[in-house]
Amino acid sequence: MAVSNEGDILKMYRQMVLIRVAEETLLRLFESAEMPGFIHSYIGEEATGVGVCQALEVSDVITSTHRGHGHVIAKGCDLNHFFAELYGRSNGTCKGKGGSMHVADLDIGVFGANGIVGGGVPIAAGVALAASIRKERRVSVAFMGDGATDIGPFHETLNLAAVWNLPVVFVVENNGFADFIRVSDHQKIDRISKRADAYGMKGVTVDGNDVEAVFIAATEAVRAARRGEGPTLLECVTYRWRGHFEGDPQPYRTQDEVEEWKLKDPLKAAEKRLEALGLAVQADFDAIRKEAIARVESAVEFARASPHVKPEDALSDVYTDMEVEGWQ
Amino acid sequence: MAVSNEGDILKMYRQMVLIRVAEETLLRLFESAEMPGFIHSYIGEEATGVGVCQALEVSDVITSTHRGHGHVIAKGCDLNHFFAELYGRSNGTCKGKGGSMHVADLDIGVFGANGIVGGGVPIAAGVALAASIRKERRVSVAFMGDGATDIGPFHETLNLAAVWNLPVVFVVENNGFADFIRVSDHQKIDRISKRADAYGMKGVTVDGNDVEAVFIAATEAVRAARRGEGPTLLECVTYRWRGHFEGDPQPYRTQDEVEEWKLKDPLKAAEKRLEALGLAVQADFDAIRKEAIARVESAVEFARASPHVKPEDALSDVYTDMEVEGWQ
Amino acid sequence: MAMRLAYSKAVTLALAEAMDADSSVFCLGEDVGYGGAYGATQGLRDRFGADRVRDTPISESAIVGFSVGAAMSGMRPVAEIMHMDFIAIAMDQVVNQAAKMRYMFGGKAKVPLTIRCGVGGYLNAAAQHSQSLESWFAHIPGLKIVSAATPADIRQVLRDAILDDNPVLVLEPLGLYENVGEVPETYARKKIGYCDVKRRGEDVTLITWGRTVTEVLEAAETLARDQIDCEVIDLLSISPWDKKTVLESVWRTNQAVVVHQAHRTAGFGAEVAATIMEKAFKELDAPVMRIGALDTPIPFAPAMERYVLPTAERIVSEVKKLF
Amino acid sequence: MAMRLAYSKAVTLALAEAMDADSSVFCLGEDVGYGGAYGATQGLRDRFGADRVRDTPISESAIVGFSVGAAMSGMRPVAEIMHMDFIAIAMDQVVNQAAKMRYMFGGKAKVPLTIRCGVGGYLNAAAQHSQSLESWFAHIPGLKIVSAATPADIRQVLRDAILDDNPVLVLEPLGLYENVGEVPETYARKKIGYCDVKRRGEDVTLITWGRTVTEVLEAAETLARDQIDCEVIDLLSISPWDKKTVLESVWRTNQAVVVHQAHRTAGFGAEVAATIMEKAFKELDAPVMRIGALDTPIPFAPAMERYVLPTAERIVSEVKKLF
Ligand SMILES: Cc1ncc(C[n+]2csc(CCOP(=O)(O)OP(=O)(O)O)c2C)c(N)n1
Ligand SMILES: Cc1ncc(C[n+]2csc(CCOP(=O)(O)OP(=O)(O)O)c2C)c(N)n1
Ligand SMILES: [Mg+2]
Ligand SMILES: [Mg+2]
Repeated sequence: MAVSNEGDILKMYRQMVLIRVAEETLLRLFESAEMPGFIHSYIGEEATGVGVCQALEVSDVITSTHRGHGHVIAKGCDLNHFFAELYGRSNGTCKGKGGSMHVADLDIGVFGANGIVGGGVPIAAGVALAASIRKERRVSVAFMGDGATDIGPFHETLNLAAVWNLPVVFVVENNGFADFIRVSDHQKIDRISKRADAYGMKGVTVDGNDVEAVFIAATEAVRAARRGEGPTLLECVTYRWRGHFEGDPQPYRTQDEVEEWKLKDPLKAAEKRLEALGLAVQADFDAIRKEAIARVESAVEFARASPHVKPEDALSDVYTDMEVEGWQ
Repeated sequence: MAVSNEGDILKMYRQMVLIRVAEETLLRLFESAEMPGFIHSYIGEEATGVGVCQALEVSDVITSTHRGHGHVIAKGCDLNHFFAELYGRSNGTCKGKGGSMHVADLDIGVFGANGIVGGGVPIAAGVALAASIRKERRVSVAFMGDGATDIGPFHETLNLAAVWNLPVVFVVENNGFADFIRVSDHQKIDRISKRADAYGMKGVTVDGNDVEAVFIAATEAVRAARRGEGPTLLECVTYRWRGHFEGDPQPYRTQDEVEEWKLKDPLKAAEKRLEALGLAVQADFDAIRKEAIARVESAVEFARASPHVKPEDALSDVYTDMEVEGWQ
Repeated sequence: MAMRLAYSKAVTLALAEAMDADSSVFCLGEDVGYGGAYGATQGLRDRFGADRVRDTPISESAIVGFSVGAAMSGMRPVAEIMHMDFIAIAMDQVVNQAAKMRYMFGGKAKVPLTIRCGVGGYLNAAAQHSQSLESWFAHIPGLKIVSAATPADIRQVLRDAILDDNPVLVLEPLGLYENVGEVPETYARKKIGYCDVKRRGEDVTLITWGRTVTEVLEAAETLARDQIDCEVIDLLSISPWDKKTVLESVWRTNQAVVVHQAHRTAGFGAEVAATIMEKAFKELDAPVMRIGALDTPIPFAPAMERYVLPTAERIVSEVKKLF
Repeated sequence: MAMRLAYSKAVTLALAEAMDADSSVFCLGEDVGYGGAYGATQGLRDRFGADRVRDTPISESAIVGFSVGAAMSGMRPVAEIMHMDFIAIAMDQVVNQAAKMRYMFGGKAKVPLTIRCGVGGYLNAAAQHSQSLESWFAHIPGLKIVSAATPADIRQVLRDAILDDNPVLVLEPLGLYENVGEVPETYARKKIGYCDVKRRGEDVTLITWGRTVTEVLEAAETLARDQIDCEVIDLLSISPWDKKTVLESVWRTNQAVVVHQAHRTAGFGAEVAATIMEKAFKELDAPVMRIGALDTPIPFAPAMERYVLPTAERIVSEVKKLF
């Protein structure tokens, strides 16, 4: 496989750092109870979201999951409004109505994080169906976890997307667990990409911590989709560093296991590669991190200073053409 | 593979003839509007239901489909009460509450025909789960059509049955069509049994018009299940002679195609085999058919003479412990 | 010049008109390319091509889910669910996705999706092919629901649904597909939420929708012979519903009966009855009567099914209890 | 000797007792082996083994479907659906299979299945993790539904559900899992269908269930200070529900308010209100009031969520309108 454009690696590294810093910041804010709701951390999986989104154009579409921060940022969601949404403020991407599990920005092709496991999978295929009918060059990507590949709508979607030869890429982030359950306890196959065979679809597995490998595989899948060669199932093998949700006591694994995976930190791997390619040195990494911290801090400031929602704001946006009645 | 016990072939032939005659009779009755509801004919597919059920013990369980007459008769359902059910009479297997799409007889392991495509698939697996927990030797079989392998619950069930290593056999009757849609238009794979790989399950395809082949494959799958080796996906390739339902105008295929398949009539094939084995001659076949006609006619008589339901019978059997209110 | 059409052909007409008028409209579902199990999409594939009239595998969740994605991309999908019972497979996509997308995304998404469902009994098709589940969806903010009992009305509400920028369920009573009636030559859009007063009357207001409209009208004729003068309102739109017209009628007649084919308990009739009693408590001479299917699964045998489901005869005898 | 237990631990207690008493009882669901997302099954796998406390993949349809098959084979499965919103994936198995099996098969099947669902909002978990969908199931013959707001009550209704020979949904309000309360040492079976009068009063009957029980009781205390003496009935069982106790109360107080966390429109409150008006039309001084969540998806931001869902404060101000 051809090596990606080397400039891409640096760009992707930047993105990964931004996501890492955003997530670290979020954890702190969440712990200090500044942020309501549930948080599912993306830390450790950055290479997948970034490698895939780097292969996309702005007009391409992604659907995301409950663990969606990384995807959304990688696709280009504005950080200020992203944080404002997590704070539940009225200038959040969803006016505070969605929160962490529903961040969306249709203008840049983020057709939403989704709180239902597998929920976004048919939706991404539907976007591809629209592109196919209208003969547009748009490709869509459905992000999903390993756990989502066990749910019925996954199956219906992949089958039909294959039958209709749609321009969609199904990206499985195999992070080792579905909630508390190890992949080996929720399915009996060694490679999730094998499931592609059941649909007459191409299936590929890559190291999900190697951003370049993800990018190359995603680029190939996206190109195939755009060329009218139909969907691909792309499995990215990675690992979830944090608990399933913040607060998860994690009785199902040892700290040793986590530490082992931390050695495969996708950011560190990218740093090594950049150094080897002579594209950057430690000082650059420090600067990039600093820059990310500054961006995130400023986004947090933006969010904190953002207007609070009014209770009655809840009444709008249910329908395009009707308001809902409030309390009398 | 070992040849089946030769006596089995004769027995299975008898069963197939019985089903064929029952179905032919039903069509006449339905056409003359003597029978209410919908009828999905099993003609042409007899070898599958018979071959599979012959591999089962009475205490084994099947779940069936909207096209369930053949399965149910093959599993040993009493013909009288079967016909009475299709007539909607109070001594039908379901007291007239179920009809063609819901014939059931729990005592002989018929956990029901099912009007929802794929509806019986998880239920059969649940029966196997019970057997597994209680360490019983019971095996269950889920019959389904090719179309059912596209629906979400199929996927969830096969995955979980494999993970739990349950004693269940998933029998796919690939009869060429899901409603009006050809298999090649509703999935992109050449063998449905390939789907087994997606679950780490054994998958087998046999000629579904060869009752002996079906029997042998089913016996193997049932034995494996009973030995604790887990589930099998068994695809039986056959063909639906009649329309999807009685009254279907069948714009989706030519009569030529149907005639071609009729040359592969599972009954004729069994006759050839029996003759070759020296187990029977035409006179025997005639006698068997005559006997089947007599049995079916007597069952129809039984049904016709059966007590009509009372409207208020509708109120019972909703709950085990409560009656439902009728009109005041 | 009106045309005389079967109900199923009025559906076809509406779909063809909508597809002619707007290239973003397309149909998908099981067998729709071959005309549909009940003939409601006959000829459409020949006319509009396989791209816009799509046969699907048996995958209700994908049918609705793909439609949601396509709708969010600016298409106007018309998905068919052959029998409403099968929507059980697609509930997540209908309720958690289609209905909530716009809201969850802060008003930035539009989901102009139409879901046509064959609905209800009297087919001797038993418990899994006979349900009327409108109350489930009426409970879910973000969805609209319409139904119609005549060829003219289904043409109207279906086209309105397709033009609507929100997800709309269109309920087509399976038992009416072959009924023939007049359909006006032209269509004029109306905003979903209107009802139709099918009969003027002074003594009691009968409110209904879908399959029972014909039963109620027949009952009203019978009751007229007994000097009971019924006003019959076909809601046409169940969510939202035209409370104003209904209340004005009840304020005048002082009696109301709501009739539907769905089960009585927790049916949408409870919502209608509760609302009327809230807004016309003083005007009512008697509690609002609710008539629906008995609370049993729909049985197969015709004699039992006819007992469980409301019929014109039953409606007559129930309404008479008010007088 | 009563024990003090958190609500989630009362669930665990009930499950452990049921599993001790009957070897055919077993639990399955996502994470239940590891104690469940909300800790309601902690310790059960250690005690009863992985055969009877089973972690599943994310496959709600299989969870319920396998349970139906196991129940028909004489087991008593207790399936967990983490948030009731996810039951959307399993609707076919709940509604078309579990609920109808017995009936379709002429009374020959028994489906002693319990489905535990975490339910409702106040968690800032937004539109897909906060729904209260009991009215869907109350509309389906063949199902029973219970809910409880205190540790003692959930122990009671859950054990009753497991002993019941029919499919029963047990709704456990997610917002109450950490509430602590007394639980009696012993359990005595009651047949599902009973309610509990949580507070005696003369002026108005407040009927509620699930998460809003605590809100209504708090509201009743506040109203008492204003000389409004509320009777508070916790339905406990939604299907069937104890009409007799409710009606006797309303015949006495002549006013009724039904409160639930589910959306107001087509919520089960409509059924309760319609029934009361049918049976206590003359006794009522005012129409039955219904208080439920506003008809919007549940928003994320706490200020909006608190506005949409009924709170004690809101109940107080609404009830006062009757006086
Ligand atoms: C239909 C459905 N069932 C259950 C849940 C609860 N849930 C949220 S995330 C999750 C695990 C998802 O696992 P996976 O798909 O591997 O994604 P990951 O969390 O590992 O990123 C579960 C079970 C849900 N949101 N939706
Ligand atoms: C969930 C669901 N969707 C649609 C239907 C309508 N339907 C009944 S049979 C059938 C086709 C089934 O095809 P297949 O599984 O191949 O079985 P066959 O009829 O060929 O035996 C369809 C679509 C249904 N009963 N259930
Ligand atoms: Mg995972
Ligand atoms: Mg088929």
